[in-house]
Amino acid sequence: MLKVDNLSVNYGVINAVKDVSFEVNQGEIVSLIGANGAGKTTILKTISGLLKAKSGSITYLGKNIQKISAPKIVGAGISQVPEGRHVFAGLSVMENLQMGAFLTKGKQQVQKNYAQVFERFPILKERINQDAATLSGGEQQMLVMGRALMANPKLILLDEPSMGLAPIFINEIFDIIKEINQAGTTVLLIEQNAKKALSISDRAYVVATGEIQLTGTGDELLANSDVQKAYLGG
Amino acid sequence: MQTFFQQVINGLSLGSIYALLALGYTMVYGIIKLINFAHGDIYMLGAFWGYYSINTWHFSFIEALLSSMIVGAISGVVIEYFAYRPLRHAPRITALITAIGVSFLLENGMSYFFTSDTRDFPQIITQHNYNIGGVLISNIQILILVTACVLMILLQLIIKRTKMGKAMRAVSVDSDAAEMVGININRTISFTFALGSSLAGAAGVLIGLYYNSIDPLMGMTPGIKAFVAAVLGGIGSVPGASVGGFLIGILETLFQSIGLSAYKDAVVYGVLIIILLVLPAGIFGKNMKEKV
Amino acid sequence: MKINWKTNLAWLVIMVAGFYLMNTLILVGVINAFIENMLVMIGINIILATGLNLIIGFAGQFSLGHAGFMAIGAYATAIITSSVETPVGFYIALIVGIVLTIIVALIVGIPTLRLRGDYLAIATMGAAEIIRIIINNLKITGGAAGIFNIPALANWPTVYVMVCLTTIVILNFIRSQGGRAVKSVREDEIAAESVGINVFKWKLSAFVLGASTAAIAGSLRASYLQTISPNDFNIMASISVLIIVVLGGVGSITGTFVAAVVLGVIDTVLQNFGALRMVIYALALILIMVFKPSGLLGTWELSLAKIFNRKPKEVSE
Amino acid sequence: MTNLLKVDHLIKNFGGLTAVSDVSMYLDSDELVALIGPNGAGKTTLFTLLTGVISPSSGSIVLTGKNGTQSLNKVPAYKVAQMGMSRTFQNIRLFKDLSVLDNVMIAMTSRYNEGFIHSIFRTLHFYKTEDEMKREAIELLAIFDLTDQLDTKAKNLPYGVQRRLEIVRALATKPEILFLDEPAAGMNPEETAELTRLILKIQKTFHITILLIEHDMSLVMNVAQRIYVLNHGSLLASGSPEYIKHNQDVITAYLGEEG
Amino acid sequence: TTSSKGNPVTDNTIKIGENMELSGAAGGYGNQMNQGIKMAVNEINQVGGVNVNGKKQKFKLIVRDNKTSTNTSASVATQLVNNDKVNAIVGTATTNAGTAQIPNITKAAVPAVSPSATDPNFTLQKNGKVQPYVFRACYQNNFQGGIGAKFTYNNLKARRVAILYDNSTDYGTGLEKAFKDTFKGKVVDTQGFTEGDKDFNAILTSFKNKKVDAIYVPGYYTEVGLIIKQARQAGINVPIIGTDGMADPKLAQIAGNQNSNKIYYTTPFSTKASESNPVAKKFMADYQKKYHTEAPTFSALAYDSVNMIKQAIEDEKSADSTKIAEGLSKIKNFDGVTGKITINKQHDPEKPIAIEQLTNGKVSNTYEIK
Ligand SMILES: Nc1ncnc2c1ncn2[C@@H]1O[C@H](COP(=O)(O)OP(=O)(O)OP(=O)(O)O)[C@@H](O)[C@H]1O
Ligand SMILES: Nc1ncnc2c1ncn2[C@@H]1O[C@H](COP(=O)(O)OP(=O)(O)OP(=O)(O)O)[C@@H](O)[C@H]1O
Ligand SMILES: [Mg+2]
Ligand SMILES: [Mg+2]
Repeated sequence: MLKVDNLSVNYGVINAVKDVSFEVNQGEIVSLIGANGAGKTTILKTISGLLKAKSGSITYLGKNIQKISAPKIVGAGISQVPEGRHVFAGLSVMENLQMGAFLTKGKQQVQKNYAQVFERFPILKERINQDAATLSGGEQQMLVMGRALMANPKLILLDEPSMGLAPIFINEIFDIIKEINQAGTTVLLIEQNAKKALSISDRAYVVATGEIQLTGTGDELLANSDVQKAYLGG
Repeated sequence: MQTFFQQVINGLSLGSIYALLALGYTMVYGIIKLINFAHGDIYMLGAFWGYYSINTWHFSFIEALLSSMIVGAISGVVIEYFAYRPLRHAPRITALITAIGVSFLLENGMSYFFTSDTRDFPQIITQHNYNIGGVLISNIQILILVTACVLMILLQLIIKRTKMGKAMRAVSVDSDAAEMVGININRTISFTFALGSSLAGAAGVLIGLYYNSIDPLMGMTPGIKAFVAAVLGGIGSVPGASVGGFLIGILETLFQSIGLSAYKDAVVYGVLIIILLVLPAGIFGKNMKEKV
Repeated sequence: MKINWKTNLAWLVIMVAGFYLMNTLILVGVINAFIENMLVMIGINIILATGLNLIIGFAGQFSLGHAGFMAIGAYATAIITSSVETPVGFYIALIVGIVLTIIVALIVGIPTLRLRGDYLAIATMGAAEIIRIIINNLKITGGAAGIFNIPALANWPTVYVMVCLTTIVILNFIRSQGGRAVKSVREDEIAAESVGINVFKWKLSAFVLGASTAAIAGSLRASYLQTISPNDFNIMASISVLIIVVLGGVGSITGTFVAAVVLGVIDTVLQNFGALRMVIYALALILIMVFKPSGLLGTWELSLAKIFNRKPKEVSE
Repeated sequence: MTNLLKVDHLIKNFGGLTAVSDVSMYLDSDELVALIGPNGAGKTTLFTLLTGVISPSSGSIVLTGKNGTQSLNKVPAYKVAQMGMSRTFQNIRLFKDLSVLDNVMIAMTSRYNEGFIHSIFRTLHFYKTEDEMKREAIELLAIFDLTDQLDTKAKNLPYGVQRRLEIVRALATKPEILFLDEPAAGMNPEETAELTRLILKIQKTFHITILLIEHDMSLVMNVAQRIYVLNHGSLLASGSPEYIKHNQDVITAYLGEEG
Repeated sequence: TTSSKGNPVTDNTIKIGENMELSGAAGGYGNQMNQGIKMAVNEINQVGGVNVNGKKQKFKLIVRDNKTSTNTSASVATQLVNNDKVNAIVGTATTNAGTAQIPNITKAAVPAVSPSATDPNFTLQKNGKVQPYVFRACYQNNFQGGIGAKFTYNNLKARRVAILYDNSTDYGTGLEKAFKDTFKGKVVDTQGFTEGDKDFNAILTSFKNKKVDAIYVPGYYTEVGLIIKQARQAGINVPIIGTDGMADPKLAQIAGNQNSNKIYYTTPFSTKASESNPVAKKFMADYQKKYHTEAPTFSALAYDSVNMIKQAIEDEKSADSTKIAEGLSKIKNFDGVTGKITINKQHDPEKPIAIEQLTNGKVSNTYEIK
């Protein structure tokens, strides 16, 4: 479904991503794990069109999407949950969700999506008219996730969706990820909580200093002693 | 009493002119937080377009009005493309300086190529006065007043009800996030400029017709006043711009009528400052408190 | 304790040398009255713009009322020196102008500095217009005709010394505790408060300090040009100072110097273009900003200390 | 014995929503206390109340520190900071365009007075104060391994380093109480372990009281001496980590079955 | 430059500097003057130049824009006198820009003739002595304002007058004061406006109840045209009296012909009078031919300024700047477009003044004063 070939991305002179190749197949959950500053977010932003690659190619459903602008990529079915809770500050929770459905066709579909989001994140329903800027950190995280789901994505890019969530909700969020995956959405997941991420992933890649170091199925990597030492906390 | 009502009419019609200009200001500011200094000059371009199209091609009033809206929209979009778009990611104050540069360019370019003479605007609609119980009101005053109100409602509808309006609001609060949900930022901003500038173009023809006098520097003073009106109303807010415009028109009239004409601008600024101290984001502005 | 004797001395030498260079060039006729006039105007603009850069660039407060403070300094000087036509009169006037400006800056700043961004800009612009309109309607200020035949008590050396003094004051302020505090306010007010910075106090300090340099510039201008009128201090006058600040680079005093010189020269050269001058000027302004969005120098600052410190390092390596 | 910080019946309403509802708690000297609770429980709001960024709807906050007993109601944030309470933010708020050294020195502004006249005329006093401040700042930065980044702009630091710098900045005010809001967010287990060591070290070196918000239980359970659990704005439970870990209410509301 | 004072003539051309408001607030008026100046210089050069002691020397015009700004005017003046080495200057249009050039031209001993700086003290030093190098072609305010006041009282028999003056220029404020000082009736209300204002309805409405016999409106045609229009539309039909700033064909265009009734203004340059003044007649015709519009007063004043310099050169038989200054101060009975001009001790031109009356936008009557 998504194929990244020899991707390199620079910030000025800093070479943040070096010659990275990987792929995500239809219906999979694929994880990228790695330390702070490894380049995970950079890869994600390049896929969603927010950053321009220096070299390499990104193919989505057989089409090269590298030259396509970010809004068109959303239109093609790739949604993202960005790092750092990018809510529309100043707009209410409801309006934020409406924006998420900006390209979604059909009133009924949109209504259905609302219902689903509120079912998954009941707290958003409680806060429906609150200014998104005043939500708590975790609430914002949920809102961004809900917003991305409003677009009915074929492929969803998740950048640390569990950040700042209460332990009880972390389990839930991974359940939700599994759920949307089962409902037909392909998932590319970045997580610091590598243990949880790997346990729900079909496959995963380990990113270190801008390069892919290791790859395998979720279970393989969970069992790998290097991975355990470096990313799972011993 | 008659005088009082006459002054109210005077204030409303002056206010409707400020409101008309402030609407365009607030649209553009609302979305890219740019004080578009050149807005007043697009109004001037609209007036000149009306002048030439009526005198040279004998356009009717409606033709002149509509075509000057188009001219305004095109100039707005072109200016945005060349002078502001390259600065999308630059500090806002930089774009403000280019806006000032564009304003200088339009004012002085027009002066240079078409002379800075004052011209009399063709009186394509003859002015009639209606006398209502001793209070005079002219057909053109009514026209401007009605246009300002209709446009305000129309704009509000566009922003609140249409998809483009939704996109405009999204871009205005967070352009990065807007891209992430699939909104084309450039197109949205161009549309906003087109809309705001077409209002300025229309204002040019209406005000040209009303005062019967146009010149290349005509945009400067009302431009600044309209900006003040937009700020007063809460910049970015459509009803705010109108209310701000009317308020300034009425205040100016009030202070002139009680004999403070020499200080009228000073008093208006004084009131502005006081209102801002009470309502730091203007009358209709949302005072965004940061969450920590 | 490390005192930068070397850099301080070097700056002193540069300033004195500049003075003698200027003096010599005037004597040999390279600088005639016309060039001198241009240089003096550039100097006055430097004083104005460094003050505004402190407010906008370092404290992050968007003030559009600089012309108002300049007006107070200018009128104080015009009125006082018209009756006390001596250099002492000029310095008394200068100090009175500064004190008055500080008072007015406090009156303007205490309420309005609570506003943010463009709201502050409009409020300060309004305040400056109020000052101008009052001046325009007073008897003692000569109304719209202004005051002319003001005794010529400031010449280029006065301006030169004042440029040096105000720059030293502002730079030393910026490179001290106060400067850091003021910059923290610009960066993030909430974070600044969280570490004990009295945000309001520091904003006001920067505002008042910047305003008082405007008074000095106004004073020099009145005395050098020998004529002033309310229209010299309108909104466009504030904007032209803003242009210098932004063109040079918001937050760079060196940039302010460069921009003042560049604009001063452009403006004078354009005198040869007759009525086309403003058209060219406008185009130049747009092009410079589009191609150099963060100003000519960005936030880069000329620092002798850095130049001196670099050398020994290179040797040791 | 009086507590270092005593909070009584604190309430904060936002319109119809009660974000903090009747919270009473205390902190003693040299304690390391954690504040946990589900998303939206009111933890961050409680921090902003304690540090004076917003004022409570009702209730009292009293600090009994070096300077005697002081009520913190309606005291502006910068004064609260000067009284000895300093914090970090859930979303990092550094002075992004300033250097690492400046970030720290700014936090010492209220403790050192250079004086306007002294700075303008570069008197001996100015140089002396400046030197002292710099020395102290570098000492602090050394503890956090940041001395080779003195001139780097804060925004160019990696995320984890920014978090550390924010802690140093808070420490530079010489606080009696340090408030940390989710310091481990976005860190991997390895980095969180490093942070855990650091927090314990700070507390030992500076003898300060720390109140910590965190969702990462590996951190909380390792460092906290006491834990307050907030739920829907009010206290659900408080006690030792061991007690909280096994408190059924906390498990249902917050920790979940695996917690 | 230290040895001899002033700028002598070099290479056989007489350099005339133009320090003019070509852009900025007074740009419109400045450009009208620019046209008059150019016409004068062209005419002079077409006949071979100025007769300097039997030798023909051409004028070379150096035009510089001062942006309607005092400091630019000072800079322009220094460039003209020091770099361009002009022998005389025409300019500026406004008093403020004009006073800014005085120190520099005085230092360089180059005379300047301003077509339209009207402040009474413009040509005077602080101690009351005349500025040796400063001249003007227009009336000073006290004279014109006084005449207006007398005319209003004596001819129009107005006893209660309201004043609406341009409060943002020395022109408006000076005339307002002069009128008040001389007017024998009652000034019932005085209100100001700012250059660029377009809406006067509020003030006019407040005049309406005050039972005024006439309104005095010292200002320029741009605003006064609008005042007339709005006054008439508001039903105020009393006479409106103004000054030479409104003596422009544009006035009636802006006000509308049907509104331009009972309008009076003082002017040096009366279209009626021009019938008996051959210089004016020729100027009017040439101007019409060249610019396809009726000549405005500002162009006439500027045209006269250049020709006064020419006269001074011919009288003194030298075009050295100091000589021109001398010559200018001695001008007597010079036949200008704006009348027979004699420069008095204060360097003000003494010339006849007329009052024109507009009816339906056309000059219907001319009152010769004195
Ligand atoms: N805007 C930027 N300018 C310069 N360098 C950047 C920028 N953004 C990121 N970097 C650098 O690029 C590298 C990769 O960063 P990236 O954000 O992709 O890492 P990450 O793997 O997502 O880390 P984290 O787990 O902390 O989110 C880092 O070294 C970072 O410092
Ligand atoms: N200014 C405000 N206006 C309205 N509601 C607010 C405001 N600030 C906070 N809230 C609400 O108060 C509640 C408490 O928020 P707070 O940020 O304190 O939660 P938290 O415990 O820190 O949660 P998290 O762990 O997710 O960061 C939330 O439901 C939030 O939406
Ligand atoms: Mg990342
Ligand atoms: Mg929180």
